[in-house]
Amino acid sequence: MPLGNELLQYLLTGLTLGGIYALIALGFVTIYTVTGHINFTQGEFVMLGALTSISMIKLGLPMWLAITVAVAIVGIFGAAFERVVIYPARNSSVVTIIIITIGFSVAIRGVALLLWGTQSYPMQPFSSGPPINILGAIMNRQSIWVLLLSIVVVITLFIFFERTVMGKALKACAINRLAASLMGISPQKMSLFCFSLCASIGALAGIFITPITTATYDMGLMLGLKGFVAAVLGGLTNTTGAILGGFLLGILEAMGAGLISSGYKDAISFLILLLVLLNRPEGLLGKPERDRV
Amino acid sequence: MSLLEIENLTRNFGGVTAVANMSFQVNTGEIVAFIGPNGAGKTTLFNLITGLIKPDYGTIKFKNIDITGKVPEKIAALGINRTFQNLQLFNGMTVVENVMVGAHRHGKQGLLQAGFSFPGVAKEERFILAKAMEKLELVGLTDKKDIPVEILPYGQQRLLEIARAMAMEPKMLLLDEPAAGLNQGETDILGDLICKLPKMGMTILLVEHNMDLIMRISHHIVVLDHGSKLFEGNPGEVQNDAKVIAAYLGEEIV
Amino acid sequence: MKTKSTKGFLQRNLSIIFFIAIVILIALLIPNPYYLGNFVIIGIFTIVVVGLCLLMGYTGQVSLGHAAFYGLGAYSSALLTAKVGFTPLLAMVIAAVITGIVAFLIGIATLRLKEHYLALATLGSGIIIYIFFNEQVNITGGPSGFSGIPYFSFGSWQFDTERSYYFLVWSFVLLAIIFARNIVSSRIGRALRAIHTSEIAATCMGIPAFQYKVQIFVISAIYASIAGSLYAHYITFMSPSPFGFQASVEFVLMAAIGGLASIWGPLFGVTAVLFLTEFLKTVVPEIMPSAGGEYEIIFFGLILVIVMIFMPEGLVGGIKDYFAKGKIKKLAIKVNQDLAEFPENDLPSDRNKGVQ
Amino acid sequence: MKIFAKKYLILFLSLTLLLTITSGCGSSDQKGDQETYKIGAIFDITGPASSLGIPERDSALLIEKEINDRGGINGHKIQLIIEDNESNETKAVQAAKKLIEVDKVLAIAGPSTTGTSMAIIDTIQKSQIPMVSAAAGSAIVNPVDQRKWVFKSAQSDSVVVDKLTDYLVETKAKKIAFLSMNNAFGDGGRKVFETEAPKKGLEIVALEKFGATDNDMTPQLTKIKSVKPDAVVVWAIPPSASILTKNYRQLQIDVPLIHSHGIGNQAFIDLAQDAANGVIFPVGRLLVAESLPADNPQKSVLVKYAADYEAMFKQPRSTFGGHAYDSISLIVAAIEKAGPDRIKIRDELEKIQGFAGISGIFNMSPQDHNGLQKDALVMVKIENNKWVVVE
Repeated sequence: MPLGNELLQYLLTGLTLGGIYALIALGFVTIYTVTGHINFTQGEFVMLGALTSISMIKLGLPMWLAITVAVAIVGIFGAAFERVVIYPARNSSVVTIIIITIGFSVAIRGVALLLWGTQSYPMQPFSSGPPINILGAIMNRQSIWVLLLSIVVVITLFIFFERTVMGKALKACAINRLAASLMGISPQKMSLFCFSLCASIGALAGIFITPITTATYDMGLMLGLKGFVAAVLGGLTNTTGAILGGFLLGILEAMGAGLISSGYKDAISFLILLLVLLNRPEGLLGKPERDRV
Repeated sequence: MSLLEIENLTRNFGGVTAVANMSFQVNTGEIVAFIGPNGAGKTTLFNLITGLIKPDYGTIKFKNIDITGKVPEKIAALGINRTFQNLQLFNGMTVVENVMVGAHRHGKQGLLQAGFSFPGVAKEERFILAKAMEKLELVGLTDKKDIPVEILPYGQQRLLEIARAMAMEPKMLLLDEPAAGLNQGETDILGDLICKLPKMGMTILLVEHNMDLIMRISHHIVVLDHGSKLFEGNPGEVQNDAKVIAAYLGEEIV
Repeated sequence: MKTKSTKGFLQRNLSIIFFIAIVILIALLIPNPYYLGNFVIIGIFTIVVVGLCLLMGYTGQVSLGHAAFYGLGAYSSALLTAKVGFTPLLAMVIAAVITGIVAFLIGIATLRLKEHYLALATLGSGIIIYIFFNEQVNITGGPSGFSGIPYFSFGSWQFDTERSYYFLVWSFVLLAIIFARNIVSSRIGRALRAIHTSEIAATCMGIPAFQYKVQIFVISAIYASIAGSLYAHYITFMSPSPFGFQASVEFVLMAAIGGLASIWGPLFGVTAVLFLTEFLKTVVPEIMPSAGGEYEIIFFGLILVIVMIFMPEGLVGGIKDYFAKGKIKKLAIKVNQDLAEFPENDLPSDRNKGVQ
Repeated sequence: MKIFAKKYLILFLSLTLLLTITSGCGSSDQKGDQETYKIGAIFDITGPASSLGIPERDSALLIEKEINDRGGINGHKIQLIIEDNESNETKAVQAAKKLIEVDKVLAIAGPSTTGTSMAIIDTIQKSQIPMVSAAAGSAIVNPVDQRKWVFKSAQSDSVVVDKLTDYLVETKAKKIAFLSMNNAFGDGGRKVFETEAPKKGLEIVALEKFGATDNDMTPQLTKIKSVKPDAVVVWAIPPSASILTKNYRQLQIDVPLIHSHGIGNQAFIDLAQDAANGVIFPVGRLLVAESLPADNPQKSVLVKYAADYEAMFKQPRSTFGGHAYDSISLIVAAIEKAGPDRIKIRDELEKIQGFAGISGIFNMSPQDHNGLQKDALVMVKIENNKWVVVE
């Protein structure tokens, strides 16, 4: 295989991985902008989406219904999580909230272990057929679904934030929580809605990636971590940034593994991440936060 | 002789010029007030002098040393300290601990000496405590020394910030709206306190909206508008200047 | 709340004396070496977490990469003793120096970042070091690891029983706590807390905030390194897996559970977390005979969440709050009475909540 | 001052509470039936290696029941004390210490993985207690003079490499690309393969790694594809082994894909689905038990274990479960001759000859604490999602 083809292959693989990370990063970013919290449970929403849909399919539901039901269940779960866990602690410090979300994700993993055991579950790809050949490089069909989903989610979020009342209210909360509440927007309701929304996005992501990655009870840990990295890389406050961060991370990983060293691939991407952060402490597309006196 | 010399100081924030080509001098022992409407660049000027932000252009000289663009702690080390418009007390510490932080520079012992509890550490600690208590006495907060700073009333928090800044024993002290939120009684106490400071070897730069206070205590007034110096003079001159009255005093004075 | 010089030596060190008494008491009361072994692990983790609390609780800088420093200490000690033939004590010192240098380099690069960005940067650095342990097969043995690490010894004095190791580790814990306490109650400690609440105000007071942050980062890495050395000579087998990202998160959890801004917090945090795990392991199967490991994980997570919701300052903070509440209330009432002279004034406000 | 005192009161109370908890634990474990032989077991029941640990725990429960049903060892019931090390080395050491110091077991079966097994060797050697690991790494029992108390039941990776390279030589593959999972299992395989393969005239043209939680191995495979090997050898366990196999088929690499014994369970096929077809790997005879000739000495043991296991746990058989079953069988066989004496049990373990287990016929010796040779393995090919012996 000539080098050009190889590079193209790494790029395509990077896009697949990037699509996965970007979808998860979106959840982090949306919650962070609206509520100011970093939600380490995001990875578990992904896992819950994947495993719930698999169970629904096993129950005999058609694919589309299984997906809808799973997304709805995880969405409701996200809302419940906000009400029971985040709401009582909403005024705590950054570290406290992080610990709470980590703690809760441990508990969710335990529940998943109880329900689904330790084995991995496969899922049929959404469309069958051989992988697609692009100039000699290969991309499997499910990756295209993942890419499509991330594009659709970004566009939907954009329209939602820019064109709907609800979205504008969320955005107002993101800009200034106090002012928003003075305008009659309840930040608490917005937070509730936002968690539910992001849980659903996470669930969708989980369902779309399972045909590629298979699903296990502990898949959320690594995915959540990579999603967090992508989100921060992109700037934490910017949905476009999340997508960019996700793809960048995916491509770095694929290129690192292919061109330099498969053992060091994560080290390479983290090193580049550090270099980015040192030059742009607010992430790629984040606004520089200035301390005001 | 002049303690602080500012020349052609300029700072933009994304298209908005907060401080434009400003020059002035401050002499040792003076109380200099900066007045002007909101957005005139007063706090930006303080932030530039204390190194919290860097100027785009121009120089700041303190005691004839160029301090332009130096980091805040280096500038502080030369003897400049300040208070903040939005109070920046160290919550979670007691009143006296806050002032002891102000006296930080009077200590020499480092992290390792402290960790291994070298003999000098305790002695130094007593010295710092004494300094802090001395300043607390000046602002009349001695009896509150062990109270957590968060529960102190607002007016006393303002005084405490001044005490903390004084604990460093700076050559120049920048007070950013020290009377904001104070009632008349507290403002009077504050005014008396500020008047005493030059005698202790401090030069005072003051940003304030309370005109009565300014007219009472300042030796020299700089009027700012849209980042530039509009007028400069003693209180009497400022009160009688037509430009100043038109731009500022006319509407604001109560 | 108290100033050092006003108290007598005994009073000042009452907690330390109490601590020593408890350590000895535990050794006397627990004849079974296995249970004493649990306390060895608690001690080792406590040292890491005390260092982490200095960094996180007092200085307000998050680190999600401390397991890597713990690992650097462990690997350096293990390699220097097993492959080069140094004595454990010398190896421990060299390990601390190596870790300190690495932490210094990471610190000057990353400590200008804030909050989540700093968390990510430390996490990344930690993972890079972890990958290094995995990949440098010729040096570290790679994922398979290596054994043959000698037990800790001072000259001819071998620490090869659980009991002797228990005392060794807890002596280090004692030193770690005393050192941390000395820092915290000093001028430097106040400066660190000042940096935590308002870095801007701190620098304006002439505190070299960045320099102090780097220093405390290095110190806390050295804490982790020493704990790592103790771990290496206790387990006597070295492989990368205990030093990954999950371990870093666990350290942060233990620190937060105990109470970040407290010198005694780590002791409670580590003990609570480790005992909770053991406790759930014994109790859960008795209540629900059919239960497997799943329930333990669920309960563990939930208890963590509940503690953090109801005691956001951790166990020590929570207990302290419980007793301090009354005192603060009384103080507040008194202060408000003083205020009555100026009726129009506002009450204690949160206007100074700090930097936006 | 009052607060001060109260603070210490709290400190004191909580610490005494803590003490009572621990000392309580200490005393409750002292009693126990004198008649019962206690055998310890440590498996990776939770954590990343749980796909090994769970069938191992289940198999251990199966054999415990079997032996007690037939009246125990020389009239003594056995009691298994199973510890979960959470796939964590520190926990493995603690578990070993607990079994030795608190439960005072006669011998220890497990742990499941090379990493956790290696971690407890020092403890085992120092406490002088026989241990039969269920993991693959040959380093667990070698060098044997430093591993007096350590035995293992799974085929060593050196044995597996021996079998696998024989197959490669037979099929006239010369240039080999090698991929391994980045953990102790993959690393162990890589080390042996790197040293042994060249001795049989094989050339390693690529060495790549991937993480246990990686989602896509296409980059590594793309690189391998570009060097045009004659065969690709992979050392991994599912799910990453399955994902890799899928990626392999997607990239349309047309040389044989050879896996290690790490994919010896149904999970691999379930996850890789059709991509699994055509995969060849060396493995013990458990997977193909029913199709063995009737005169095979292992057949009856294999068929019985597979049937009992599948009936009792409603799960497909797993070679890992077989390793745990062997570990305990070997210990029980030794206790039968030696009685409740750790030193004698060790001596008897070393003398075991011609013992038909799940993983092969064990012939232990002072030089070989695994006792298996490459004849314990067969090359198996996956066809139509079923295992078929390659001859």
